[in-house]
Amino acid sequence: MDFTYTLAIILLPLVTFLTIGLLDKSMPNKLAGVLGTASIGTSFLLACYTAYQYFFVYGMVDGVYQKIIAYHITWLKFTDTLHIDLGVILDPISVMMLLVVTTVSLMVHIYSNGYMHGERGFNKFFSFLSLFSFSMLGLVVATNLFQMYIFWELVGVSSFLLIGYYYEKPSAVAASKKAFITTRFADLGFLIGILLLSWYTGTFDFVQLTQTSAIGTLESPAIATMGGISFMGLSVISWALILIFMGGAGKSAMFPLHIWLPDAMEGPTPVSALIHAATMVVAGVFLVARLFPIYAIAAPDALTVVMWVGAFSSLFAAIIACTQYDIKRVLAFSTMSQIGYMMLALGVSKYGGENGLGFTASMFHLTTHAMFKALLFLGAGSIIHAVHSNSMLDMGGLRKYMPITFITFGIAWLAICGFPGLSGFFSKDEILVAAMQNNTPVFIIAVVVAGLTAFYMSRLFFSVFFGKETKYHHTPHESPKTMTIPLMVLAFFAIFAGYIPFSKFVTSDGAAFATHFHWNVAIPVTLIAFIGMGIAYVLYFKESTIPTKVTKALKGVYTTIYNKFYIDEIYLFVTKKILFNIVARSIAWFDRHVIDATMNGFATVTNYVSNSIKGLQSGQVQKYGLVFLMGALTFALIFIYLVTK
Amino acid sequence: MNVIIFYILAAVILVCSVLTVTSRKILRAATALMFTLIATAGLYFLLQVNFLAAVQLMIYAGGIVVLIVFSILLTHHMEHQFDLAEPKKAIPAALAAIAGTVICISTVLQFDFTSRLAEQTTAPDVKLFGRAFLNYGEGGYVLPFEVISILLLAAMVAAIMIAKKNKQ
Amino acid sequence: MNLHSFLLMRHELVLIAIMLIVLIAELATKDNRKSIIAPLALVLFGIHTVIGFLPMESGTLFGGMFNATPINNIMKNILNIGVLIILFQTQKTFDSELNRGKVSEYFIVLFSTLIGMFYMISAGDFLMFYIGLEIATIPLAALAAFNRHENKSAEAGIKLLLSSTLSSGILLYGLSMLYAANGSLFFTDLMHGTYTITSLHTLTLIFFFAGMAFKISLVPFHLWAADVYEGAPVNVTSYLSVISKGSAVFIFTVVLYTVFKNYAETWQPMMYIIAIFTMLVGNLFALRQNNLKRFLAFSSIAQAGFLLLGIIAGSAVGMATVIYYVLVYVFSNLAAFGVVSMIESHTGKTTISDLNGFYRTNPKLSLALMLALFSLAGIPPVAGFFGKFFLFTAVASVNTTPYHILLLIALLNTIISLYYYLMPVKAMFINKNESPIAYFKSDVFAKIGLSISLTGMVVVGFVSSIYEEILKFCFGL
Amino acid sequence: MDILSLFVVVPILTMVGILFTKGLKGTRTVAAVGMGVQLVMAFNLLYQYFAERAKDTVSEMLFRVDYLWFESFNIHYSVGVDGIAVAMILLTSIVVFAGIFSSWKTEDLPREFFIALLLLASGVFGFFISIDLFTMFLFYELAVIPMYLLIGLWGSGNKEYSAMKLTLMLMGGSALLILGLLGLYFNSAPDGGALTFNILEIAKVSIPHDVQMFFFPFLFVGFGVLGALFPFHTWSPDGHASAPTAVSMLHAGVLMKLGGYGCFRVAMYLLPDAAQEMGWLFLILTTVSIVYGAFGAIAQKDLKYINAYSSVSHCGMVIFALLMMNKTAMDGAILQMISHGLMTALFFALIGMIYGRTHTRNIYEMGGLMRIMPFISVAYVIAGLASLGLPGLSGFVAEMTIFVGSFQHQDVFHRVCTILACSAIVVTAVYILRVVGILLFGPVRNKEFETLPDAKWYEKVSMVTLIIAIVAIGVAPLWLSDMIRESLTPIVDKLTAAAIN
Amino acid sequence: MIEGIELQHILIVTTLMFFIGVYGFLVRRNLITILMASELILNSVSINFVVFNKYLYPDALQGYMFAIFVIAIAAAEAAVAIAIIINVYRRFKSVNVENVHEMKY
Repeated sequence: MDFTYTLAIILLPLVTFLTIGLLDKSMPNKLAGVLGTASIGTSFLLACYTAYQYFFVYGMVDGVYQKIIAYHITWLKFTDTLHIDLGVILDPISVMMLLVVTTVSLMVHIYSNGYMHGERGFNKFFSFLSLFSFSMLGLVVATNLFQMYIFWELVGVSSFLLIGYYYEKPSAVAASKKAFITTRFADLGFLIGILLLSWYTGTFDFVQLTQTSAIGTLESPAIATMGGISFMGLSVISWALILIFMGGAGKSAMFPLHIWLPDAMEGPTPVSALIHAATMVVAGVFLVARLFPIYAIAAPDALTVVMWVGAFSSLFAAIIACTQYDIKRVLAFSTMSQIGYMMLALGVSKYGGENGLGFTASMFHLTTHAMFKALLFLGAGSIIHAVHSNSMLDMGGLRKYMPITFITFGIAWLAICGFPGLSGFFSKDEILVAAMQNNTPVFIIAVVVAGLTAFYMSRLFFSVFFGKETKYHHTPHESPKTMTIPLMVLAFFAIFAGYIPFSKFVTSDGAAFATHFHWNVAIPVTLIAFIGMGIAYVLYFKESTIPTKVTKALKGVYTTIYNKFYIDEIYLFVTKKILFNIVARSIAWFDRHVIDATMNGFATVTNYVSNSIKGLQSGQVQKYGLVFLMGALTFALIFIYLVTK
Repeated sequence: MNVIIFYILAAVILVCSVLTVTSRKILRAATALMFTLIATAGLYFLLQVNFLAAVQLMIYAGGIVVLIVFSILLTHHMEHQFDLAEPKKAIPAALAAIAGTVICISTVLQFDFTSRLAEQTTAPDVKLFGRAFLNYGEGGYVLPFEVISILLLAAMVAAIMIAKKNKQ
Repeated sequence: MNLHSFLLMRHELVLIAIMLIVLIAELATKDNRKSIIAPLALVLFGIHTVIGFLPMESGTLFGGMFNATPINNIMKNILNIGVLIILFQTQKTFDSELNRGKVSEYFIVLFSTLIGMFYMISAGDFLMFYIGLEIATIPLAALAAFNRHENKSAEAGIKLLLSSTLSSGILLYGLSMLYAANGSLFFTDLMHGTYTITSLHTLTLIFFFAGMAFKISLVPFHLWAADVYEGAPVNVTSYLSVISKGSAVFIFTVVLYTVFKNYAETWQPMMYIIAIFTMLVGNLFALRQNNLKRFLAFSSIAQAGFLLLGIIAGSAVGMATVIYYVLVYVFSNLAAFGVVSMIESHTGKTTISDLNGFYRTNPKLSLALMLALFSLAGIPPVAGFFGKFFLFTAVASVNTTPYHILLLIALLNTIISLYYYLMPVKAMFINKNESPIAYFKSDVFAKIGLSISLTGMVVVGFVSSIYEEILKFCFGL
Repeated sequence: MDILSLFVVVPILTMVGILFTKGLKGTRTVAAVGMGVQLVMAFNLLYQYFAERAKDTVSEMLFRVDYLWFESFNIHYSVGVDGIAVAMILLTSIVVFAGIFSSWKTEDLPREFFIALLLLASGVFGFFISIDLFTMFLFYELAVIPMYLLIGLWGSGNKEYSAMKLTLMLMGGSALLILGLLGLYFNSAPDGGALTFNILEIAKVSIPHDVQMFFFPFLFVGFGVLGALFPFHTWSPDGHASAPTAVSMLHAGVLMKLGGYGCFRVAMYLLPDAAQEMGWLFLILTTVSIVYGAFGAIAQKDLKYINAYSSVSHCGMVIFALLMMNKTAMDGAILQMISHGLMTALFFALIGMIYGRTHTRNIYEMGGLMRIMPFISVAYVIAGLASLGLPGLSGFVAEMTIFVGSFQHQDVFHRVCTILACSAIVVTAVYILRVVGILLFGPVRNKEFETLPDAKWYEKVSMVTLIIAIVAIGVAPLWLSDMIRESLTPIVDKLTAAAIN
Repeated sequence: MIEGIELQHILIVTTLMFFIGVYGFLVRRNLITILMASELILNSVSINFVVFNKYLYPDALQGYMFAIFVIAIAAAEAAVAIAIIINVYRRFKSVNVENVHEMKY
């Protein structure tokens, strides 16, 4: 089967980007919107077709989903073995991601037609969206580490451009900068990881790297070698993978590289939905999943790191989310928390068969999360569109004004809380099962997070749609069709995505296995979620003074949490005070006043000497004669009497 | 006899030389110079190079000293007494001169002249000089003789050029 | 004596003839017709220059006192070209009231010094050498004092004369000892004589060296140069700094390479030290000058230091590079002096700061001066680059560490020199000036002179056969 | 006239043509036409080169032409190009072409300006086509010296000081070079035979070890000064800051590349043993250079200073990669030269345009330019992104090749240095985004700027030319990379052989 | 050759004379006296030549000739020198060498 056509999925957005980007203002807004949407729509259809072809027709050989290289060219050669190829790999996770990305992207495109209507940079926005779609699609189909790195950077820059979309707003500029630099820093780790890995293995290629033998070991001998070399207590392969994970952690906003994500909410809401909720931020998860065989088989230490980082981030973000008032920030922390969940799931997973439940769960949750979180964001966008504010304090009782938004948002809320029957319920359940089977502390954290998630999401939901009656300047109204249709579509997915038998398609080793529903996990966790929702109901469903009281009672703790544990401030201190003020300034000073001064010093010394010997040329001819004589005599003295032959 | 004459001449040369460079009256210095030059001519006579002695007397003692005296007359009041050389200037100069003397004399004395002393044949007479001046072959000096005339011409013209006043 | 001998001496003889013709012309013309003398001298000298290039055999005359060799001939031709350029530049000088009465004297004295140099170059013994040297010096002092109405000119004259007296005294003392030690003053005898080198020999070498170093203005024997260059009329300065120095460098090299061949172990280290000091002192003083002539004086001192790099190599290549550099230097320095003299004769301005904004009013002259300075600094595409590079090649050819260090010092000195060579360029092109030197129309002779210099500066570099031709006749230790 | 010499002749003819023009209009037209022809020729050369290589021509240098010049010194006018030289020529043609358009409005002494600019260009072209060290050096100097007038006369700010400093430091470098070159020359025939300046000939002999050790630092530092090797880079910030736009472009874009080019083509190729032995020392310097330059750029306020320090960092990376002495890293180094040449030229062109409008280069006095002059701003963002190594633009290709190549080094020390060097990508992002954030984004800080015009057509030509080149390399680097890699074979082979000894 | 007088003795005399001349040259203020000192220098040298010729190489005339030419040149030099000195006197109204230093540094 020739899968070359999959190239079109990726290239269509690129062409769109170039077309809209280059024509820019000479293209009518409407046309740009339609073009963008149409192109991603086509991509979406192609992705669906691909998925069908892959999962149901050609992908499975001998009961195992194959990795199919649909297309590849050598883009840049480093050495005979090391070269960057650009290509399309089709395997369960990439096909799954193709679907997720195109779906969400399409929804966001449609939504944006309404949301961004009348904006000055409407065309620019669409071209950037296309750029992002292109980059993200390129990332997920990457055949090798370096291609991934390339598109990794490209999604980074798209994210930068889109966060900074309102470039005249200083906070947006700052946020975009922060996002880019933080992820860039993480990418440094990624890059070094790649270098380290490739130095030993001599390849970037995923297929070669992750090739496993029948008995579940890696075929690459170099990786075994790397496992044998120890550096500071960890094997080199672990180091390499931890470094690579650092890149993933940066993109996926894992602690402590998460600081950019809340600020990234400065971007237009559709962007938040697409990039900072559904797709780009899960790239880290995808990266770990992509290299999962190595993590699981050769570098369990690295995988443990992944697990703990995931678990901690998940808890950390959930706690912060409980205190935030900005609707998008709550969602942002929620995203971080959920991605932590996915990481955690990967971390507790093993390779192969049912042991790979965590892997499957993680991918499953990735998919469902993409749907309901995109929905949440788009819903939030719809709300913001109506209220012209991001603050939950400015909202309340919106259910009356915006019924569609209310219902779809409600579905998403239930999905994320793990309400039985909705998508989140199933994916979360699998994660919890995987955690329980492998690591009890992590399982406990996961359960707590589940409860917290239910709490803060309910807090959000109640205070926006119920709660106090707020006086609005303009009566909020439901958003236009272009915005509500995507909401409805996504709501559909949020409900039913959970019913996909994921373990049939996406598994750690490509072989399908059956999952069982674990009531012993599902029931208690669901109960905990209900408790969370219940508390939120009590506190926020109606106007209540309890939250204020609680806040007052726990003042110190609350402030700390509200300020996100002051992580931002620590970063600010390190970057502004230390790196900028101390390091950079002193280097600049050193350069001017030491190195440059030394160079100028040569000139100064020359001038000084020139000035101090001017007396030699006194104008007195007799002195000249004296010097003459002395010169001759000195040479006579030297060469007759001092230099012995 | 010769020895005594030599030492007298040497004494005159040295004393008058010193006077030439130290005398505070310029005419006195010129006179001392003249005596030095004459004593030199005497030395040449002693060495039996009569032609040279004659040249020395004519050109040096006769020509140059007269020239110098003329110029003195043109530029000086006779009574004018020079100040003594200030030590700042004299001491380094004296030291340099002494050093030079020491170096040169010691170098000269180190050299083995004795083995090179030649048998004396005839003393060079005017005829010999005359032949040499007009000979253009081996051992002839017609070329420098002619060339020096260019110098003299040039010197003359040069002196005129500097001294000459504009016509108008 | 026969016709053949005359042909061998044709440079000198023709020049003497020209001298006489000028003298006769002076006597034969009326006062109001005197203005033809300068062009006459120029034309005659032009003919002389052309004659110089006619093929010539080599030979020895007057019992070895006069050598006519191809390399001597080349050197004389080089000097001829230089003098020709100077004559072009000189024409304008005689328009002024002050100088009109002294035209023929000027040329007679000038030509006589050139004759002196020629005899010095061709000298086969130290007597001719010394006479030539003195002819080339004493009348020059008079030329330096040519501007009777200027204190500086008189001062220059007396300084040159007195300094040269002391120097030739010391030189003579050395020569007398040389005679004592070796029994002859003929170069060939001295070269082939067998003797062990005693301290007296060394003394003669050092005194000879000092005497020549004076002529070439090497540190510490250079102090007269700047004052004289500054005070003398500009054309005399260019003559002094180019022709006089060039001829002295040549004969210095020849004598060192022949007569003092066996003393190389002494004079090479000596030259090593002197070269370093010369470059350094010349440069350090040049840095601080504002007067253009004085500036060029110090620059030419430093240039002399660079020339030593070629001599010190002690090889045919060394000698060839020295002569080649002299040729380059003739064109470059004369171009620089040419512009300076035009500026001085038209405006009376002589300092670098007067040049501010000069390019805006006189672009062509500025460019010429810039190229000349670039050539002196050794910057392509003008010939100075080739000249300097070859000198460096010569010194590097010794290929031992001390010589590499010497080369390095020389190279660092080129940086200092570049700094000050750029100063006039900066003044002309970059500095702003409310009232720059106004545009003036230079006389046609000066223009021709300048064009010859500039053409030479370009051609000498790129046409490799010039260097190869010189090298063919050079010799090493 | 052979295909290579034309690269020197055409600029000279253009200069002659300019002599016959009057006024800015004629001058710039002639210059633009001349350099347009040059650009076409460069592409033709590229085409010819590939055609020749396709014919399996294996000689190291193609299109060889050789005339004996100074017989006794065995100096030849000898030209020839390999893939690297072709690439550099291409780069130069593009930058010069863009530079001409950037100086479209040189009102003051336009003829002189363009002549000096073209002189510089012909020097650079000559340098890249030369095989003979003497001619190479001649062209090198020829390229450096017009800088003095270009900066001093048409520059801004403390231009006299900067021009002098730049000239003297660069000439200082070339002074060291002369020693090195002569050292090479006089050891070019250790077994007797004719001494030679020909690079290919010298490469064939093995120069004694101690000789190599003595001369290598001179050659390397000599070229390194022009390549902004720490700590000899200080001419660069001042020089760039004071230079007029086109000169900054050419200087940073092309002239500084002469340094890097010389480092490997002469110093390392001809003295491989010394390169291997002393490489570590310079490696430390360049590693410092990379990080130091980047940090230095963060603290600057002046746009040109920022770019100058960034150049120090980027050019440091060039030499850094060269010192890794394997094919990939060196390939990266050359790609980096090209990439840096293009993007820094673009940067300087843009800075020139911005400065020409706002009359300030202090980033804190500007802001929100994106709204006022979107074309320029977008171009600036592209240049910035190229600079911080965004895939799809040339910087990424170069940097990644360097990092991967450098990391291939067997020695741990070298790999540690590589990791340190990698960290520059973060710092680069910081200073680029800082500028973009302050300068282009945010509200318009100065109300007077509201009415400033966007790019004119000639400015667009300049920008678009460069951007196309940057994108072309960024998107399709393989042909270039392969061309360079192939040509590196003899050099790397020699270095490898030296490493084994 | 002077019977009973060694060459070295004469040389000591001439060398002393030479350096007396040099001393005078370096110390005296009056230009004319400086000129005189320089005559001493030249004179001592020409004695040297004569003596060497006489004592060591009597077969040829080189030394004598050199001495003659030295004398001639000294005369020419003196002539030019005096012309210049007179000129200096006119310009500076003095023949004190220390006043003649308009140009320096």
